[in-house]
Order: sequence, then structure tokens, then C-alpha cells
Amino acid sequence: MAKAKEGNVIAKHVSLVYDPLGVNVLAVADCSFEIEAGAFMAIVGPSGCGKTTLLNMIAGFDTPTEGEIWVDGTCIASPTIRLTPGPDRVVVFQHGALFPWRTVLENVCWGPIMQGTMTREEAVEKAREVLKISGLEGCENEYPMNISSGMQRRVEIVRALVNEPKILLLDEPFRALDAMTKSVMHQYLLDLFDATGKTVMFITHDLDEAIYLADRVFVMTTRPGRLKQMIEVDLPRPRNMKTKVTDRYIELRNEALNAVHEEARKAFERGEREMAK
Amino acid sequence: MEAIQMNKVEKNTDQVDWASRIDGYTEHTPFQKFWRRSMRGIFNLSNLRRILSLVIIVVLWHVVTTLKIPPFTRVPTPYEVWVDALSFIPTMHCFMCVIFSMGRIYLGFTIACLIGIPLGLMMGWNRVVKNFVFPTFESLRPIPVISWIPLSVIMFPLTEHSIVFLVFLGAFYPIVLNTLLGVESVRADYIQGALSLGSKPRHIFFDLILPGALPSIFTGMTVGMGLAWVMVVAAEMVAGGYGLGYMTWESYILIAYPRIILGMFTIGACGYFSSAVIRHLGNKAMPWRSLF
Amino acid sequence: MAGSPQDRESKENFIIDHMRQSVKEEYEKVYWRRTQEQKKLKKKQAVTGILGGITFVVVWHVLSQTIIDKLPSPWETVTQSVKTVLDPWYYKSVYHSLYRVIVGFCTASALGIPLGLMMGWNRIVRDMTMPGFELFRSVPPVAWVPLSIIIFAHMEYSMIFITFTGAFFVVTLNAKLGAESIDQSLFRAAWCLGGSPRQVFRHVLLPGSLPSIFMGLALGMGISWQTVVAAEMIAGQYGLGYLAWESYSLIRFPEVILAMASIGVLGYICSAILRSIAGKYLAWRKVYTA
Amino acid sequence: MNSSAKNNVTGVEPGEMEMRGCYYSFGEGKEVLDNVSFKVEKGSFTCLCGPSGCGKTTIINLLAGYTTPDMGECLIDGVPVQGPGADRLVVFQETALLPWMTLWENTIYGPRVQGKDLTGEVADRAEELINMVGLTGFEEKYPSQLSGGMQRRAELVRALINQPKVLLMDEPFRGLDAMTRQIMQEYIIQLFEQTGTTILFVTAELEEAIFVGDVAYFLTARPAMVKKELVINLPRPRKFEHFSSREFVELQREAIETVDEEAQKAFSAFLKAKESKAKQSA
Repeated sequence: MAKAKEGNVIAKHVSLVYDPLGVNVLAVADCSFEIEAGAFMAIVGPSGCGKTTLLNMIAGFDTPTEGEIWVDGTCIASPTIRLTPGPDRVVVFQHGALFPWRTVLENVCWGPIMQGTMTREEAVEKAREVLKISGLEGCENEYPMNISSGMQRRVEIVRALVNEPKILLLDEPFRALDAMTKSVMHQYLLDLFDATGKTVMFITHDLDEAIYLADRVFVMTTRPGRLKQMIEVDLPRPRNMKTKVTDRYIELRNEALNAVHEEARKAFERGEREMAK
Repeated sequence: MEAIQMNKVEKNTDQVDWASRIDGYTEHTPFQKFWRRSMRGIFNLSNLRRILSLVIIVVLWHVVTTLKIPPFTRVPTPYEVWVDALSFIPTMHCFMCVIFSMGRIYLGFTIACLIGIPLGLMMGWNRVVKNFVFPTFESLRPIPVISWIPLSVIMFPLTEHSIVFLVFLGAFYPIVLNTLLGVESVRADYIQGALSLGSKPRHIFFDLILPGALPSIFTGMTVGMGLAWVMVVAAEMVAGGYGLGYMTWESYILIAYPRIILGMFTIGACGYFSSAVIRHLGNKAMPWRSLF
Repeated sequence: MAGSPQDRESKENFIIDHMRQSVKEEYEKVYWRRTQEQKKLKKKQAVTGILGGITFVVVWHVLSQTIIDKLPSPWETVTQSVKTVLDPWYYKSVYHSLYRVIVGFCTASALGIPLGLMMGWNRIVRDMTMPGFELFRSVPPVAWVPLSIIIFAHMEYSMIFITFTGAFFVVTLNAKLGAESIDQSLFRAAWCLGGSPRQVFRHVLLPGSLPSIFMGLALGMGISWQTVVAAEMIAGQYGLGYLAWESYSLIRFPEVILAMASIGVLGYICSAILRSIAGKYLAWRKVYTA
Repeated sequence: MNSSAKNNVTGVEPGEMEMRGCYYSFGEGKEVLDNVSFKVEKGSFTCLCGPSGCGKTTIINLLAGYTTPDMGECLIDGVPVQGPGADRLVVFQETALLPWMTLWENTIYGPRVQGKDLTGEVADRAEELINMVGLTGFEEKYPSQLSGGMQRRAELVRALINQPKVLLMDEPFRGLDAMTRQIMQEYIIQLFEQTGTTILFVTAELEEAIFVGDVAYFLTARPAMVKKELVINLPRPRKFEHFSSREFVELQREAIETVDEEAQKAFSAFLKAKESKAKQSA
């Protein structure tokens, strides 16, 4: 099991004020956290709480209004720094962002070729290899629309990993999948994490999923989004379906559910009333 | 249990004023919100650029025409157009032109709606009707409606009739096709659901098919209105007899060049107005769609 | 015989297989019946369609004989048309119309597509051009005829210009719409993977807006034909629109209909060529229909 | 089972439903159902679980009478299904509320097309049901003005007002986020326990099936067969606490073991199909 030496993320008092029409909306308020190199961190929160915004700041799509984000000792986001999205922090998007006009293989080798780190032949060879490991052999020449949604997600994760990123940012990647595909994907992601040892930041609205996958779970509240609780998950790795029925897992889940359920329910009802206005 | 570490500070977060800790964030009163929103809505960079671009167009036009740069030697300057507009718009002639064109448009368009919408609905509702009509309809469609002008002049004894017929024809195709599309796009589960609730065919027609097709019908009407204007202008230019198109062509023959440009803009404005009327009617007829 | 478990198992398997076989046979019958019904339905559809066409011709004939006596009857039209089509003079008209449409349309595409993409890609370009487009969009292309005659001394140029105007607005605005409709996360993904702005333009913006661009081209082609016919009727020499109008003036009514039909056929062929090109470039979208 | 006698909310005796040896296909090589048989007891909450695309929706369509099976039969109260009817109602995957009608008009749509008197009893029952799912005050809103969870609840009301003998629910909570889904599950449990209607609930989510249902049938990947019947003996009324009880976890373990294999199979089905195609062409 290879442990990565790089990929340490530190967020210091990060806030973001969203101001599209001259009306301040506080999307993320004063979040501070650290992800150690090679850790699997999850952020859980109801929809619209600002977790995606937080991820966007790390990825370099949004500038924080206040605070700083450091990766491996370099500041990558602060109010004064120019946005720098790059292949060291690759995002896997909520609804999938494979280029529909490129085949699976072309999608996977797009990154290295565009960065100029590999020649076309090298990239193709590597992509084939990685696809084979991920059980996707045989669909290299399909267009993304032609393969199932579970496979699309695999391809997208593979596309991210080919770039050798320091951090893998996953933005609710399994949201649109049905339960059974999701469980297969969980296993895939866990195996991948154990094999590569990359730092992973995983965003989800499903507490269960977060506890199952992550080493550390942050619970976020609704707007303004802030980190409310931290749950250390001390389940042993490698994990699999059997982990879900161990005593420790159940214990952790119950505590977390009980702690979050009431608050979330309140937030839900408030949100629902607001939405209907 | 050390598994869940409640942060002491963050536990009673509701008392902490998070907002005040952040620079650049101030809670506005409703009035301030309204004011800032409306000011940003009007005086922002992109609106300034838009105005600037219009100014540039007028200035360019002026420069090109006053200096008589080659192809634009005969094009009138903006000032000439402006002067002509002031003298022409209040006259009875202008009013009559607008009335004539508008009258033809509304007559032809209304007939097209009265025939086209029921036909489209029938084609979507009944497969036999569709199979009967659709192939002929499709094979006539590639013929541009403008090329019907001579034929319609042959067919109708009066020019007036042939112009109205052409307007009708222009609006007819998009209206029928969009109505058909609208009927076919009504989701199957709506119909399944209604069937299992015990609906009779008339309920399905009036409660599901008709409102479900409405958005598409209005799209068809907007497109049809655009084509109706094309037709009325072309028909008037070719076949003559009052109207904005005739006026524009006549100005060319009489070498009253500023009026050509005036005619173009008047046609544009009338076309815009007609589409706006349809959009407004659409919003009125579909209150559930204009909510967001 | 009834001894070992293997025996029993194989026997059970045999029974199951047998049952499956019988079910399958019955199933195939059901399936065959269904395909037969579908075939019959298709045949019926075709027959109804042909009946519709025949009705149209009959109505046309009756109309030409009764109410609208100037309208040539279908038979007259066909016989007269055959004569005209064999005349080389007819092809001169075809050539002129086709030439005008192709030149105007290609210029419109060559200018409109890049401009539209830039409008969708860059806010400043959009802000600087959109008001002008809004201003001219609601003016029907036909209304440009007198102005373009003033601008261009040569009639041929002015006609090409009108054709250009007809296609230009639609093509540009559709390209812009296509660029704007691309999912934001595709751009973000491209940045993430280290694409430079030029690469993102080439690999994301352009292919992503292609479906909309082709839609704009198809619409623009239709409008080009509309405008070229109008321009030829109003101001032209040669061309199919001119042929139609001239035949009307010379009271050669069947040729009016022939001209109409020729315009329709040519327009259809142009659209078909465009569609086949689109199909080649949009292969990745085929999956929706398949 | 929870078979309360004639209930004052629905006003009818709940029905029972059976599917016997059904086969169905979309054509050669596209078999969807392969000898599917199961039974939904009177007044029970039965769940159907299977990987996506395995033919669950087809089962619902057959039972609702929108299509007929190629072979086999569907029975409602022992009578074969013939066409759609108001005795069994479907709650669809995506909401099928009519967007051009307000919540109230949608609710009373069934009674209206059946030509019933819309004042008095029907109105009272509609109000009661709307209140029960917490939508009082939203009667004059259009569906697009309601949140996803509210739309799903409104759909439940629209179905229940017609006093169906059986309610068929086709992944009704699909697409909702985890929290909303949890809350919707509590609503549906509450509704079931108060009305006692027979419910057939189709879902892809194991936890959901175990949490809400009395019996769960697990289907295989396409062509679908019933692989396992799981009796869920968690007590009723069911509460949020049961979600983390020992019994729940035991059931979950059993379900996971059944389903994991199927999920893997479904996932690799695409590659296998491709392989076999390649072999055929070779």
C-alpha cells in the first residue's frame, strides 16, 4: 500500500460571500480544516449548504472572500491570488463531465496530452492500462453516452487519476446512480484508495456513505455553510460490504444519525417552506 | 464516546454572529437590498458596453455615409433618416401603411391559427389523420412559401386576397408542425395516470393534450408570426398595393432613400410588437409557466 | 436409476430445460404474431399516406377545373414541365439561384459561426454585438432588398448580400446559443485537466456547440432559399424566382408550378447534404436515436 | 400483517394482488421478465427490489394494466387485470402531477373525471389527506412552486383520494437527496399505518425496502426473476429508531448478500453483451 507524501490540504478561516446582484449571500462561513496527505475526508451536508462551493475554492474555480487554502505548503487560494485550476487537483463532477464527443479512451488521455506531459502514444498506452485495471476493457472506443452511468463514473475517476493528481476532489459523484450501482462504485473507490493512497476529498449528502468510505467526516450545516461536527471513523481498512454490518460501523452510524437527524430535519422543513414561497 | 468530537465553540453556534466576522459581508435591510439590486441591474459594466455598442453603430453609419466610402455612396446618413422620420411618421400615409400590413397579418394569421391548431391537434390525436395528411404536408414543406407568390396571384382574383393567403400559408406550416410536436411531447405517464383514474377521452383531450401542447403551440405561433411578416413584406413588394413593404419598395423607385431605412425599422418594430403580443398571450394562457 | 445425487440433479435439469424449451416455442409464436401485426400496420400506414397524396392531386384537379380556372391542372403541369426541363435555358435559372444561395450561405457561415462562438465565449464580445443583433433581427430579410440594391451597384452582389443577411443572423445566434448551452462543468473539467484557453476553445467549445450550429445552418439554408427567391422576384434577372415571376407575367402558368417545385427540390437537396455532413460530425449524438 | 378493518380514511377494503408466471419481452433477445411470480397480501406493504433496468417498471405497468404479459397472468383480488382502472393506482418515478393544475385541482382530478360530487365528503377527505402529509396552505400552488419532496407527497394524496384497493409505487423517491428521502419514508410509513392500504413499493435501495416494508422480493438482473423473498418482521408502527436496531442490521446483511452478486453481474452485463456480439460477428 503506497502512501502519498504529498496532498496535504489546510483551509484557514475560509469564507465566501456570493454577490451576484448586489445582495450579499453568505455561502460558506469561516471553515477551517486540515486533510492530511493520503487521507480520505468526507463532507456531509444537506443540499444547498455550500459544500460544492467549498470544493470549488479548493479546485480553483471560486475565489474565497476571506481566508486561505494551502496545499503542500503553497497558498493556492486567497482573496488576492489569481484562480489556478490545474491537474494537481482534479474534480469529478456531480452530473459527470466526460466530453460526450470523445470516446472513452480519448477522454482518458485528454489531460496528459493537453498538458504535454506525455506523447500521444504514451498517453494511449497508459490509458489502456489503467482502463484495464478498472475493469473497463472493451469499451475504450465507445462514446460516453453509450455506456452505463456506473461505468461513466469509473471512466471519470480514471481520467482524473491518469494526471497523477495530488488530491482527488469528488463532488457527489454517485448522486444519480441507483443503490446497487452505487454499492459497486463504493467498493471500486475503496479499492482504488487503498491502491493509490491519494488524498481524497469526498462530498455527499448521505451520511451513511460518508462513514463507510472516509477516515474523517465533517458535517456541514445549511446556509451559511459551516463545519459543525467532526466524526473520526476508526474502521479498519481495507473495507468492504461486510464492514457495513460490523458492530463498530453500526455504532458509529447510529451516533452520527442521532446527532444529525433532528437538526437536519429542522433544516429540511425550513428549506422546504422557503422553496415553496 | 470520543468518536464524535463536538467542538465546544461550535456547539452553540447559533449565538455566534458569523456574519460580522467576515469582511465585506454586511446584512442589508430589505430596502438596501432592493436598491442595490436595482442599481446593479441598471448601471453595470455590461449594460454600459451595450449602450456603447449602439453608439458605435450609429457613429460608424454616420462616418461611412458622410464620407461616401465606396459601397455606401447612396446610403442616407442617420441625420437624414431622423429628419425624414419626424416628417413622415405623423402623416396619414404612414398610419395607413401600418394599418394595411397589420390588417393583412392579423387576418391571415388568425385563419392560420383557426385551421392549423385543430389540424395539428387532430394529427397528434388520431393516427389515421396523421398518416393521411402528413406525407403530402411534408413533401410540400421544402417549397419556400415566397415562391407561392405568383401562383397565389394566379389563383385569387384580388391582390388583397392573395396577400392574405400568402400570410396564412407562411404562418400555417410552423403552427401545424409545432402543434403536432406539442401533442406528441405530452408525457406518457400523464396519460397513463389519467387513464387509471378513470378519465374518458374528452377529459384526456381537454385536461392533458390541450394544455400539454400549449407551450409548443405558442412557440409555433411566434415562429409563424415571424414568417407572416416576411410574407407580407415580400408579397407587398412583388404584388403591390399599400402596406409597409410596398411603401419601402416605392421609396426605392421614387429615390426617397431615407424612407427605405425608415421602412425597414418600422417593419422591424411592428414585427417585434406582434411577437410581444403573442408572448403576452402565451403567458396569460399558461400561468403555470410564467411563475419562474 | 434413482440413486446418486448427480442423477437426480441431471434429471431436474432435464425437466427444467424441457419446460424452458416449450415455453420458448410458445414464446416464439407470440413474437412472430407481433412482428406480423407490426408489418401490417406499416403497410396500412403507407397506403393511407398514398391515399392522402392522391386526394391532394384530385382536389387540385377539381379546383383547376371549377373554381380557380386559371390554375393549371396537374396533367397540364406535368406535360409542360417535361418540355421545360429538357430545355437548357431552364438550367441557367437553376445555376444562378444555386450559385447565389451557395455563395451567400457559405459567407454567412464563415463569418457567423466564429462570431457566434466568440459571442458565447467572451462576455465583452457578447455585450458589444448583441444590441446590434437585437436591433436587426426582427427586420425580415426580405425588407433588406431595397437597401442592398442601393448599397451594391451590381445587382448580382446585392442579391448575394440579401441571401447572406438571411442566413447570417440565424447562424450566428444559434452558434452563440450552442456555446452558451454547454454544461459549465465540462469547461471546469477541461481546466482541471490542464487545458489552455486555446485548447478549451478547440476541444470543448467547438464540439459542444456543433449540434446547435448545425441547427442554425439548417434554418439558415431554408431562409437563404426564401430570400433568394424573393430577391429574384423583386429585382432579379435569371434565377428560379425570376423564372416563376416571368412565367406568371407571360401567362405560362404551368411553369410557375415547375419553378416552385424546382426550388423545393433544390432546397431539400441542400438540406439533405447539410444533414449528412451533420450526421458525420455528430456521430457521438447518434446514441440517442439508436 | 396490518389488516385493520374498513378504514375511515380510504373507506374501502384493501385488495390483494398476484402475479403468476409472467413473461414479457420487447422483442427477440430483449426478454424482460422470466417467469415472475409473487403475491401481495391484503393490507401489506410489499417491496420489490432489483438493479436498475431489470424490469421493475414493466411489472408495475403489467399490474396497472397498461400492457399485457406475453404469458402468465396478473390477478387483483383473484380477477385477471384488464386495462387500467381506479382500483389500483400508480405513483410514478417522476412526478406525474399535471403542471397546469394547482395542487387542489390535481388532488380532486380523479373524483372529477369520475363524475363525483366535489363538495362534501370528497372535499373533506381531500383536506384531511392534504393535512396528513403536511401540505395545508399550499392548495393553490402549482406543482412547479413546490419542492421535490412536496410534489411526491402531493402525488400520494392524489392517488389516495380515489380510495384505491392497491397502491403501486414505482421508485417514488428516486432522485431525492438522502435527507428528503428519509423524511419521505417516514411519511409513507405513517400513511400506510393510518390507511392500511395494500402497497406494492418498487425501489432500488435496500435500506429503504427493509425500513418501510413487510415483505421484500429481490429480483435478478435482466431478465428478471424473483430471487429471494425476505420477510421483514420489524414491529409496527415503525419509527426512526428501528433504522438502527439489531434486527434491521441482520436483515440488511441478508439482503446485501443476496444482492451484491446481482449488482456485480448487472454491471458487467454490458461487457459480456459486447463480447458475445464480437464472438457472433467473428
